Amino acid sequence: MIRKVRQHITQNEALLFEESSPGKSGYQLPALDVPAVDPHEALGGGNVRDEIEGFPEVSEVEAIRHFTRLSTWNYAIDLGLYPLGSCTMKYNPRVNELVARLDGLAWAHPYQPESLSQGAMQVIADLESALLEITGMDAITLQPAAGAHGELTGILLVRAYLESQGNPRKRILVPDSAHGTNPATASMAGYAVQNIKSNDKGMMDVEQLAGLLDRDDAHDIAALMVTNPSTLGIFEEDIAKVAGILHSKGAMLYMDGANMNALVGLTRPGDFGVDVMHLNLHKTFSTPHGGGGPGSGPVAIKKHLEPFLPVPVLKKVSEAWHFDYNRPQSIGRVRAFYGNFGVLVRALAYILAHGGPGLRNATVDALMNANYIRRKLEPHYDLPYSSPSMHEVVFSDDRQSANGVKTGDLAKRLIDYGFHPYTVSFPTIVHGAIMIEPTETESKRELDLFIDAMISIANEIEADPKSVLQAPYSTRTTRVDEVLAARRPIVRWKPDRSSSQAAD
Amino acid sequence: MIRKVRQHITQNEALLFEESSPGKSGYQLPALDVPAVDPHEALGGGNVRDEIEGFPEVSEVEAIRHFTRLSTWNYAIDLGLYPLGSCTMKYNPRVNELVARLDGLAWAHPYQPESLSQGAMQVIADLESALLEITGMDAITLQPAAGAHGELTGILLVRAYLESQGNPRKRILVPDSAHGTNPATASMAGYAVQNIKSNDKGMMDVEQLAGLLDRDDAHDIAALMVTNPSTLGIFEEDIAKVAGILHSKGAMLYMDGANMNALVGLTRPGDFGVDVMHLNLHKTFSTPHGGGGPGSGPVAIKKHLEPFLPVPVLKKVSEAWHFDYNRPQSIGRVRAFYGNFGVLVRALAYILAHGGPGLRNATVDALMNANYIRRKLEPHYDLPYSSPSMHEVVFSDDRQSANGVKTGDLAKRLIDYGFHPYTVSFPTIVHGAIMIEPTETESKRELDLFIDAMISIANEIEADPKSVLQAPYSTRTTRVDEVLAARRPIVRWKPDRSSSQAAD
Amino acid sequence: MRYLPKSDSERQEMLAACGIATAEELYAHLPAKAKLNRELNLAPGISEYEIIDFFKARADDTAQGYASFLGAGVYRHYRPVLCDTIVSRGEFLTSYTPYQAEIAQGTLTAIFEFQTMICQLTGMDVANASMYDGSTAVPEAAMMAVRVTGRGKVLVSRVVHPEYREVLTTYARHQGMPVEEFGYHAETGQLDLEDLEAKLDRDTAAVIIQSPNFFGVIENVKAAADLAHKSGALLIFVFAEAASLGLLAPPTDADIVAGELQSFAISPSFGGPYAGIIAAKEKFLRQLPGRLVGQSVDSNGNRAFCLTLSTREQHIRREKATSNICTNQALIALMATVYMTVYGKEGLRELATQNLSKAHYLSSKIKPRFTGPFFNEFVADAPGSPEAVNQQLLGKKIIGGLALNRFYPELGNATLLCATEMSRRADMDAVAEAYAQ
Amino acid sequence: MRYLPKSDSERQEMLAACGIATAEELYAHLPAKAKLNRELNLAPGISEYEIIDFFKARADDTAQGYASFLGAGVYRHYRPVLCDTIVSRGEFLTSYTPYQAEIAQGTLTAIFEFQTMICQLTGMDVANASMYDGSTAVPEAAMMAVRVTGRGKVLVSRVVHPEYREVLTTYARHQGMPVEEFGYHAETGQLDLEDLEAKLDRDTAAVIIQSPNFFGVIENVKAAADLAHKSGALLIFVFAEAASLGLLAPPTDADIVAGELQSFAISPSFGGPYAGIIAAKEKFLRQLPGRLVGQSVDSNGNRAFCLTLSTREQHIRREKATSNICTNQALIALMATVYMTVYGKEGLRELATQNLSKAHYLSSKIKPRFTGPFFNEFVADAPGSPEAVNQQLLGKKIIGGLALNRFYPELGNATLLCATEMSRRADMDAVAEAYAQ
Ligand SMILES: Cc1ncc(COP(=O)(O)O)c(C=O)c1O
Ligand SMILES: Cc1ncc(COP(=O)(O)O)c(C=O)c1O
Repeated sequence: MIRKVRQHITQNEALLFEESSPGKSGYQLPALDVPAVDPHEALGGGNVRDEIEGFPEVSEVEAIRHFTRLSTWNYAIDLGLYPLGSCTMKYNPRVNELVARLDGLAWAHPYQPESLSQGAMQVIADLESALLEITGMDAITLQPAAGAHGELTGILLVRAYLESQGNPRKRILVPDSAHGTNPATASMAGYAVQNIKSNDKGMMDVEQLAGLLDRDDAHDIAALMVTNPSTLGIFEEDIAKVAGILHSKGAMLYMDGANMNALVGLTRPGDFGVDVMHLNLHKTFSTPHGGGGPGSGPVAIKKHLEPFLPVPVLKKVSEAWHFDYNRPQSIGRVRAFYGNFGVLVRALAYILAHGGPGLRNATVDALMNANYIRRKLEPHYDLPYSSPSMHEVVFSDDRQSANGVKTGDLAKRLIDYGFHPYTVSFPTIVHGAIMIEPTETESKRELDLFIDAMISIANEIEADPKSVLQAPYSTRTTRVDEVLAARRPIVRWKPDRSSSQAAD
Repeated sequence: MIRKVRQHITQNEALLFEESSPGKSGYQLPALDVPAVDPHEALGGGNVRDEIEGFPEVSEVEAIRHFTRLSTWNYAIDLGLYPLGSCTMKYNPRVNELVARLDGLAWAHPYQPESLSQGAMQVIADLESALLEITGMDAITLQPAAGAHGELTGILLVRAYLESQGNPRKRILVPDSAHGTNPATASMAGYAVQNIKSNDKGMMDVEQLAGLLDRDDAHDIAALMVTNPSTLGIFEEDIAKVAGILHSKGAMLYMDGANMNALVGLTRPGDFGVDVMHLNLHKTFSTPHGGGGPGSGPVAIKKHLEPFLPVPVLKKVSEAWHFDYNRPQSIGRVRAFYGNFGVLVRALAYILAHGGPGLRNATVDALMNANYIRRKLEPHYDLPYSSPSMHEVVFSDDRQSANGVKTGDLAKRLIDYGFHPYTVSFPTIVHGAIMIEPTETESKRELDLFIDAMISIANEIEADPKSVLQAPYSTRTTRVDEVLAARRPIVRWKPDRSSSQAAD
Repeated sequence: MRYLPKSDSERQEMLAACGIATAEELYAHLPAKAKLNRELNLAPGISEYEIIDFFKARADDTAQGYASFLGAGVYRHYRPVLCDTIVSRGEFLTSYTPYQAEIAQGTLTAIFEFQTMICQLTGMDVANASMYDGSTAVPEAAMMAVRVTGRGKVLVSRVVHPEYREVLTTYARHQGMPVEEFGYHAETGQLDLEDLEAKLDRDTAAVIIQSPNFFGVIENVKAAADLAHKSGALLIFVFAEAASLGLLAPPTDADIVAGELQSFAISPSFGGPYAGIIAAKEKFLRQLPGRLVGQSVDSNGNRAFCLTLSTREQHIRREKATSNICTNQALIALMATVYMTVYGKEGLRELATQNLSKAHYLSSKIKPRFTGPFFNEFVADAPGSPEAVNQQLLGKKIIGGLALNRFYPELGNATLLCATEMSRRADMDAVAEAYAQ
Repeated sequence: MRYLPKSDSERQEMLAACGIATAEELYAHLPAKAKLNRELNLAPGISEYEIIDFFKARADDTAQGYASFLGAGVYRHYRPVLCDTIVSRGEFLTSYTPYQAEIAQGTLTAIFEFQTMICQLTGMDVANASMYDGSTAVPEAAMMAVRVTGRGKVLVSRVVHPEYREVLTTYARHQGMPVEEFGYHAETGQLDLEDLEAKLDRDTAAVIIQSPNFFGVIENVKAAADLAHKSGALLIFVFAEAASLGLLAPPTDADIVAGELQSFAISPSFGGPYAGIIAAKEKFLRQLPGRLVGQSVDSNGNRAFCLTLSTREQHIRREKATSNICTNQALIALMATVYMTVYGKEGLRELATQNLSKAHYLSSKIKPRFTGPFFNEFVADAPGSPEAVNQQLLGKKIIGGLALNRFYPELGNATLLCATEMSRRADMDAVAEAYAQ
């Protein structure tokens, strides 16, 4: 029995281009208070474009309806549990949206005088110090725009540091459970990637690592990039030891902090040997994902990397905040201006709302929710690693794929039960991964409904596996042909040839 | 073929009370900056309540999800055509919401000093003068909270005026096509209601009226309340003549201005003999209906009624706005403070956006939309009155009820096609009325879809009338048993006896 | 024009479909004499940007940035962000009265919850979907009592909000419903039970009292109810400060409750829109004015809600309806519903206790004139004329209390001071200082 | 805590279900040495009201209420109300990357429209779903050119935004991608074609130019493209002022376009979040970095959209991906999509023409330093030091132009002045007056 959802009517909607007709418009500009300039005269005819062919022409009411209708086809945290593992889809407080839109912050120009930017700079400074306290690191940059961007920044810091020591080295070690951005980043920073295998506890294999670092070519290992807790939701118990081994060879320990929401208030990367790490403010600190972004990926570091931070660095000079550009060893800029400031505002608001003890409580609730799901689903789904789970739990589809139903199919069926699917097929070291991260902002009631749904699907697969393969059944758009999309890519609208001929 | 909508999944949601559990909460108050007072001590034990039994206990995330989920079960203008006749469901511009929330306006206390209220008073003054220009009347009060409230105010003005002439009189004439609020109002103002019949053009019967006013007892007729255009969407061609007849007997002409959106910029009640009228700002001037309110029902009058206006009256005294309470002949207050000010702000914003010529253009588009629908549906639905339509058109279900399908069933079927129904069974002088008001903010595209749907339903009724009777089929809630609701009224939630016992 | 979704060529097409050539033909039938043969004398339409500028200029010409100790029926309470978030959803904002239940379950469910919460708060059995505001709820409640009792007169306490009483008078005047006032006790500030008792008679349909009353003083509801009931009248309990219900005993001795919810997330907005309610004992259900949502089932047997008992209402009963009300304050009631949800059981109590504490901090520095217990406002005599002390406070960007001589000439220099959870200690100290002079 | 939807008794129930007695057991396995044995040294959580107060205080400590003539990559354009209305809908705001197409058609459809509009605006064939911003789009475009051409070096105009060039340098440094700059013409302010030609060689993968360039001057794109193409390099066209595309000829001669959409309803917000884009000729589709939405059908044959060509991306290709980008700027791109929809075909042109008119009004009073045609900003020499004239303007609550010596020491007292549709004539007159001294 599906208790979470029912079928309901939803408005269809054409593309904007199909709803346009010449002369409709949704805008009005104030009358010019200066003489109108003829573009052809001012710019020369060759610089002036013809009309923007095909561009929308709709009124305000059509615009609002268009996007409102589209919105109703989306699932969202505001509608229910969104258990995407690794993505930390937690509640996004609305007050954060309000404060980020306060005129004085929203309209602050990055080049306005520092004397007239102190409030905005104070926000940056406050967030910096809160994040340092949370991570136990020594210094931080808020410039990177997202996690992957933070990774690049962090690895460039490692590179610059090693270079300053005489040799940037060649290789970066990446566990096989790593997120795709880790190897992609290493490669963008000019490093070769060496994958390392996890042990049967789902953790880094310290022996193997020690072996690697004992070899003659170990001096070209620049760093290890490790996600902790790992993408299996497992805390790397030997992380401090690993740090020691790396450090003994002059290599650095990079921590992907995407899962920092499992650690806040319980343990600090700065206290277990991490040299450099990034945070995903849009995960741990609950800034809205917005259908894919924006994010923010601060990079926190230990003292020895500080000289290499991107410019500018915020600094207090005689009671006033000041941007310091005079940093000769800096890796340079990784982004224009000072980062995704509006996201920083939201993250700080989140931290202020929880406060120190509150952040820790949130972490504990996140752990509790994940372990509750683990306990309840363990009888029904294969759990490949039995190490303790932190904020997420990864099952495999082993038992279900025996009946021909894969994690991806199961996920689609979950939609019919009223839930956004978990993360499918990641991490890749688990065959047919079912990666579930509930976050702390889910009620017991919602978790119980989810657990019921997962169990019900497991039962369906026992009883009639075929029926699951066509899911979802209850969405206005049924299963989308992704193969077709990739084989014959259509990535923009074009006027229908027949109708455009008719119009000619 | 239903082109407008498809079925989609929607989240279910229990009542708040069913989601509560002790200790959950969605609020935090700032710490007290004064000593905490013990309520029992300050108030005496008998004045202090026990806990509010059954009251919600949910967190912020549950609250936002609850109301977001509920919202998805609603149809709304933002989702499509809402052709409720008489209700004028037009686009509600979002900028109006923004300006009504500006701190200086939203936080203005009605008793704050006038010197610190000039901006708010200016808004009232500007709206007053715009509405006077639009109606052609001499004076106005913005105090009434909605149309019906305006009616009461207007009729009380009539009464006070007549009283000042020596006799408040006894009867109010109300055409049979009138909205229910008209007779209900007359009765609340202490008048008897006399219904008068429309002629076969759907207009007031001037002969009959003249007859009535020629009779000996005509001196106890206080006023005629007429809606113009009438609820049939028909302009009362003889309105000026009717005014003349009434005036000759010392009676007043009250105009229900609910349909003023058909007249703005084309003709003015003040120019065709109306003594007193109300406006529905939430209709003609597009303030959001919000699921049933709030509204605003200003009453505009001719000079002779001015002394009787509710207090206070806005007045300019040496360059500053001032509320005048010194009005000995006033009917008194009809509402605390100065009316639904926030609604007034929105109405003024609407008027500013359109401007003079723009308001007229909007009226013309409204007329065009109604007449377009009339033309297209005339072959399929019975049109009881052939007089020209203004902003709405009223069909009857004559042809469909021959097949056993009534206007109410047809309306439910329209839901399956993705539209909110028209107004059902009103005005009552049309048997099985189908009252359609598109408003000017509908595109041709949307109207064509509606017309197709109406024609398609007419065809369904020809082919298989039974199939329509169970509609709607596509909503998560199917046809609701209204008879049961009225027979065994349950108007509040109570804890389930069985479960509350279990909890004991 | 940006709100009109049509191009000129579409207009031409549609006119052609209507069989006419020009838009003017659409209203050619209007009587020539009635036609307006000129443009409206209003400025041309302006852009969104200019509209915002226009109203910003108006907003700047108000008391923006002032602290305030005004209450008197309109209270400054913090408005949780969620309230606007929810009412701004187009599905709530731009829908109509939920007559078509199948596509209005969102609104209907929320109103059902609203009605329930109002019952829980007031201790009544049933509540309607909203009235315009507190001031109009009072005469509607009185008319209800007249219908129920078959009697004609109402007695109203002089410490019911003066503007509510004025509205009552306006409504009552032409309905053969005499309204008589009874006094208050000069020492306690509570209603004068003796005066009430003296004025009660066999024609009294209802006794109307407010608590906390206009002086902020908490009434002895039971005593008033007993007197009313003894002579066969109903007790109508009025509240203007809904936040008080978080802490004060619910008026279970009353028969009808008429109230104002402005305190629940509804911004002062220069006097409106607010939301009123009427709640009552179960047996008066069919005499309630206004809309009611009831629980039912749909054809699949699922719980569903719909408007109900509409045979009370004007659109069915016309001149015999319980009221002429049609449009009510639905969206505002929804705002209040969200507010009550966010604060919840514990929150409303803590909120009320904070209000109590703030007001009593202030009263520890400024002596109240009356001895009766009070919630978040109280009467205090200004050191000289209220205007003088208030003028002085304005200099500190503080709006002081309401001068009461406007409504109660006998009170001389008395002012009504209100403190809520938003009142800051420093501002209260400043007020105290001004009163100490 | 209001964001945590659990009561303590529910917590106990859940722990019991997990077979443990206390919450501490959930993390008992953490290495003892790593455990934080104290509370975080951060203040206790505060209320919503205090959060707003906190940020209002910060907001008040900025340039609130100042007119501004700063541009330089961040432009003050009016933001239609609809943009926030739409992005505030929870369905857009709180959803993730649309990997599950069946319940993400809202986001997917909007991105598909976004990609289309970017193509229409730029004259390119394909566009991605967004990059972090303009500055990071530039190195990504350069890396793309390197992949396409198999060559290593890029040439970048010195009048590309200085901070974009700095980012390019950071990215390029460790990828064996030499970056060389070429100059500008001291009189016209346009790129120096001769210098470009001289520096182009067989290893040049791309020539990067910006128009309007950092001086606001419009470049001769075709001439640069011809030179680049002659030596087998691609032309990368960069734009920082998207509003210019409403009026200026689209860069159809370019091979890749990298741009910044901040002008489209995205508030300056002290530098971000903004949204970058990369668009290109069809043949480079598979070398695009970032997400792409493609059209397909669902199992009922209805048009449907999904993320596509993800074999380019890091989550599939890992170290061989076209970029490491994962999270992008989806919501900001949606904001820009709404903006482009509201203004539409006519509106963007009128908007651009107003910008042009305003800037040319200003330039009629303050002589531009360069002779090249410009859109809404231009370089002008301050009468003395830029700091002095700006200090003087601050006194009138006006933020003047950007002093260029920071990036171009050779330009002495030159400043970059920008006027948009929001610049008022009176403020421009005040600036002109300051410059006239
Ligand atoms: C473990 C991990 N690392 C890195 C990233 C990349 O972060 P972002 O998407 O912010 O670039 C993610 C996000 O999906 C992640 O889950
Ligand atoms: C013709 C007519 N008159 C009066 C009214 C009552 O107006 P309100 O609902 O604002 O009280 C209405 C509204 O439905 C109406 O349509």
